[in-house]
Amino acid sequence: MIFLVLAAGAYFVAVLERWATKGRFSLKGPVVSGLALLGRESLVPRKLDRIFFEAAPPLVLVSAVLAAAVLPLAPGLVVADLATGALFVNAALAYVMVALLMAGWGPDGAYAMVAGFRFLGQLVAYSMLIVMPITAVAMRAESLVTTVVVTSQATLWNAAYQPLGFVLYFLAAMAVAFLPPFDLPVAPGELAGGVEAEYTGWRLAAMRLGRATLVFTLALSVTVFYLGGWLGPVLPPWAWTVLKTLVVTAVMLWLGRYVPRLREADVLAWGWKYGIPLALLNIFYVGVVLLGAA
Amino acid sequence: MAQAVFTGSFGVAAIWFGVVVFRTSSMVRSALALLFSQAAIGGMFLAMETEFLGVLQIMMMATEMAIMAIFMVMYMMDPGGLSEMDMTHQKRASLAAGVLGAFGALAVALLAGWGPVEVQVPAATAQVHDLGIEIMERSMLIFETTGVTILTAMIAATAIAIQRRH
Amino acid sequence: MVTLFVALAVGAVLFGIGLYGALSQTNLVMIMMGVELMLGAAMVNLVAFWRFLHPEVYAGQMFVLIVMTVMALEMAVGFGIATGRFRAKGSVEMEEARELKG
Amino acid sequence: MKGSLSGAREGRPSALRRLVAKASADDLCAFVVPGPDVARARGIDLGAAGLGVAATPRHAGVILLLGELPAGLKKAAAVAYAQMPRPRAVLAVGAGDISPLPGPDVSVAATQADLAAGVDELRRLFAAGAFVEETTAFYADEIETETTYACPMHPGVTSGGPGSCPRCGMDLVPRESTGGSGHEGHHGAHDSHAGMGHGSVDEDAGGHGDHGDMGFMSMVEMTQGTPRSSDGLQMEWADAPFGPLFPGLPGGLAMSFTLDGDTVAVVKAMRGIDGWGPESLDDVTAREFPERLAFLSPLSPIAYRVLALRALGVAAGAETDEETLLGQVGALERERAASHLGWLSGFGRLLGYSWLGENAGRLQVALLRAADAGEVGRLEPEVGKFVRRVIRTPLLARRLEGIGTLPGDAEISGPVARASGLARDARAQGTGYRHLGFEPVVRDGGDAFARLRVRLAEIEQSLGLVRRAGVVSFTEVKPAANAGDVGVATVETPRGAATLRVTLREDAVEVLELRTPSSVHQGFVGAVAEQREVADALVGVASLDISPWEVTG
Repeated sequence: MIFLVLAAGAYFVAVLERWATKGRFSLKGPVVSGLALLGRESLVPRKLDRIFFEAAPPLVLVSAVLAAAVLPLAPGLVVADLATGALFVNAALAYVMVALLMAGWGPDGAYAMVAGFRFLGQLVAYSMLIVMPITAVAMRAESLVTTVVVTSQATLWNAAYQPLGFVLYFLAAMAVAFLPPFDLPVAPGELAGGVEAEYTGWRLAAMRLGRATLVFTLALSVTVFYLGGWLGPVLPPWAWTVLKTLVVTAVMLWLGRYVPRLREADVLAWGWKYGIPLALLNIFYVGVVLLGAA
Repeated sequence: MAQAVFTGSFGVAAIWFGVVVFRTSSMVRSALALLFSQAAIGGMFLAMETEFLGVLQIMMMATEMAIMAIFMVMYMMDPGGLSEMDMTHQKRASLAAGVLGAFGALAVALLAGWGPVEVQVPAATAQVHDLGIEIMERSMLIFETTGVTILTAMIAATAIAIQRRH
Repeated sequence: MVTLFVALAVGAVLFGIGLYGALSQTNLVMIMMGVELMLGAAMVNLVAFWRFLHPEVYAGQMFVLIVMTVMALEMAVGFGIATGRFRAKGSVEMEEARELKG
Repeated sequence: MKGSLSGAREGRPSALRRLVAKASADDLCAFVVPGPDVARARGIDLGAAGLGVAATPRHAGVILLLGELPAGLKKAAAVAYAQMPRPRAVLAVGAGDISPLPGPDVSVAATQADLAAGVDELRRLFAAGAFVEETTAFYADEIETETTYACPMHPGVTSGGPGSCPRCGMDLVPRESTGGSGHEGHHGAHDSHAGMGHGSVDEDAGGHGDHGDMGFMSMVEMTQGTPRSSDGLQMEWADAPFGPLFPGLPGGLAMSFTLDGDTVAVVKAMRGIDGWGPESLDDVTAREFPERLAFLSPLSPIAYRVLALRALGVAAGAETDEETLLGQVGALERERAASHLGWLSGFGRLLGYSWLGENAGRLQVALLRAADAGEVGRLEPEVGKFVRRVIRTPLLARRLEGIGTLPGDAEISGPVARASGLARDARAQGTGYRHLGFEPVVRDGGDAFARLRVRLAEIEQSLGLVRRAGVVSFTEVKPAANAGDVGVATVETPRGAATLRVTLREDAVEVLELRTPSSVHQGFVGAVAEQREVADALVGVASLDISPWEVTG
């Protein structure tokens, strides 16, 4: 059941992404382009590191699915209710970086390599920005278990409880899924497709599917940690989760259309100089509020 | 019994990747082989029901080894491993040392009487809770000193690496 | 019972590989990888001991956390030295590391 | 029409394949040669015709050849075509012979209606013939690769056959470099791993045996010769060509960056378009000289036609009357606004700012299709709102500040000069402009953001001038041809002041000298891009708005 929702979610993300970039809302768009990609011959550059080149797209998909496995869609509906669920999300997301590094190094292209290593710098900074707000959320829920995190938001959603953490987590999620303002690894204008430049045919389809699932998983994590997961008055719980996730995805993609891509120096500088101190401040703030309330 | 099989399988994966680390000539491959062997070690922790440590290990190793991959590319002569250079010396002596070390440890492992073996272990959530209490109360001092050591290490590393203005 | 020995055996073999790697490689970065493997082996043993012998005392887990930080530190300082040497000497091969100055 | 595609894919046409063919027909994605900016400059809107634009040939199904192509670009197109995965097709839009490429599947004239018909025809072909039993491999001498052997550590050391490098004794590694000069953008990366050295890991350790006695290679001597980068670390440098068909840069501009990590160490600007400058203009009669000169530069044809007319007029001593002068001013200003919008669209795509890319392109095509000054007037409020919206974009100033600053003494012209405080504008002396109340737009700052502001202000100013001029087209009055004397004229093209000196010799025009702004600006590519991160270097180069078609020698 969960994989069904996950697949549907990834598909809707692809539809929204197509709508954001191409401006045309067509439900069957991704199916057509997916089939077209499958039909296309998949070329392999002559000199390449075969293992990395083949392993990169599936690893993106695997890490996205693993991260989603821990996030609850409804009270009982979670694949693996780990005791350290929240931390596991970040552990899985770190492998997106490994996947893109492999995709950058494999095909031996100057563009792919520059893109791959750029993303490494970007993600090291922004995975910190994912862990710290999660700590603040876990502090409030007094547990790392994701279902407890959701139930702890019954009185007040975390977005309202700790707005600073919410904004930081939202931006970090966009950076990890390399969405437009942060899309350094697949910069179409600058690096001719960067990491995706050398992929064609079904490998490119696998890469794009992995990316769509990744965006959906991150939106789901934003919903679970900050927007009160399945809590909602009238609709069935899972409907609330899916609805909130799609709204979050739409906002993420919409934001990317109206802002130019950041300079890599800025991405890193702001991540380290402003992001992490603010995240620490957020943890301190939540601590004070918790002690104050207790 | 299933636990032994899981731990064993993750262990074999860790050993195989460990061997690949030193056998392959392409530097980035050896860096990522080390990554997967450490991740397999993290898997072993999960198999032995210490969940928090396993997840922590898997998370940390991904970032660490990726950074190591960068340094491999920067400093190695020919990172692509094109010309099959043999980067080793005193091969025979180190092989003997390695095998000797392994057998020594194995001997200790098998022969020493370890005493009664606990079978149950507190549930994962209890473990995380107790570990938190442990860090905050009993070994608070240890944790603080680790924090300070990390700080000094960072400063020292940057000081060494900075280009001296002469 | 069996798992304890399996874990210790894996730890021992990993230690052997790390030792071989650290001693046989000529490059500082590869030596550090050997050391990382040895630290990993140590962690495996620690977790095995905690899990099977004294699960009530959390010092074991604490120790594993310390070893993890040591791994990170060792890498950080190692690369600091490597960068310093690379800038001064142009190489990080251990053969030329005769003198400590510079 | 042929039943099957020239670039079809092997395989019996089964039910699934027919479905896939149908899908690839609906989702056609084209790789435009020489570049989407030239397509827009000719008033062709690819999106409206149902064609997506692909950033790399790898993601495209159709290669679209637009207009007459110079030799250099045809070679680059052949290399790009070789990279495209099958099923692929060739769509020639108003293109003459495309020698290295196979015959076009669909060939149409260069108008929007014909293009739409051509795309539908292509869809039918794709759906019908995407899969064919046997296919012919595509061969062109441009894409055969000769293998040179090079040492991974020392890019300079190469030899014909395998062997070991004299300096470090390492085995030489086979390395292909594609034949022909114009190898396309990122395809060339394969022969670029001079330094980075990461290539295929060949398990069968060939020359392993004889390494034993070689003793230890001291790495110190080996890194002696390698260039030092700014932070004192010898890094291997890889040179990556940002070739003639790079998506971020104007079509035809060929550059090769030598990358030290991801900062640009050395920039070599190559002539992407050779055999296209004034040297191809000799023995042209006075009658079709303006037409020929305009044809040479698709990005700003009207400016060069007016330049030719005025030069011939001065040579023949004829006075242009008031009415045609006003017409010329109107046409020039409209083309300036359209060219700036075209630049904005390309710049938006380079910056990853998709809203800017799409809207600027749409406005440019609408402006070019406007029949008369009235229609242009109607577009003015929309353009005004668009310009204000662009200025207010968050983070845009942050992204562009400090990039692409030029040394003070550079003799630059056009918007680039006006962005660094110099009020150089050939229009200021022009007679037609004074009574239209024109004064040059000047900003200071001299970086990419100042150039953006100057061009945005000029778009609004040009539309105002067109409204005041009231007419957008002019009738070409052919000057009487008499031999002997020399005509000199200067016109402010959208990229700067271009001067033409020409003499008439019994009805044949001989070009004495043609100075174009882009050939001057191309010299500054190095100053703008060196020691900068790749993305900033590209933004700096794009902010110069170099039209590779104008570069003369």
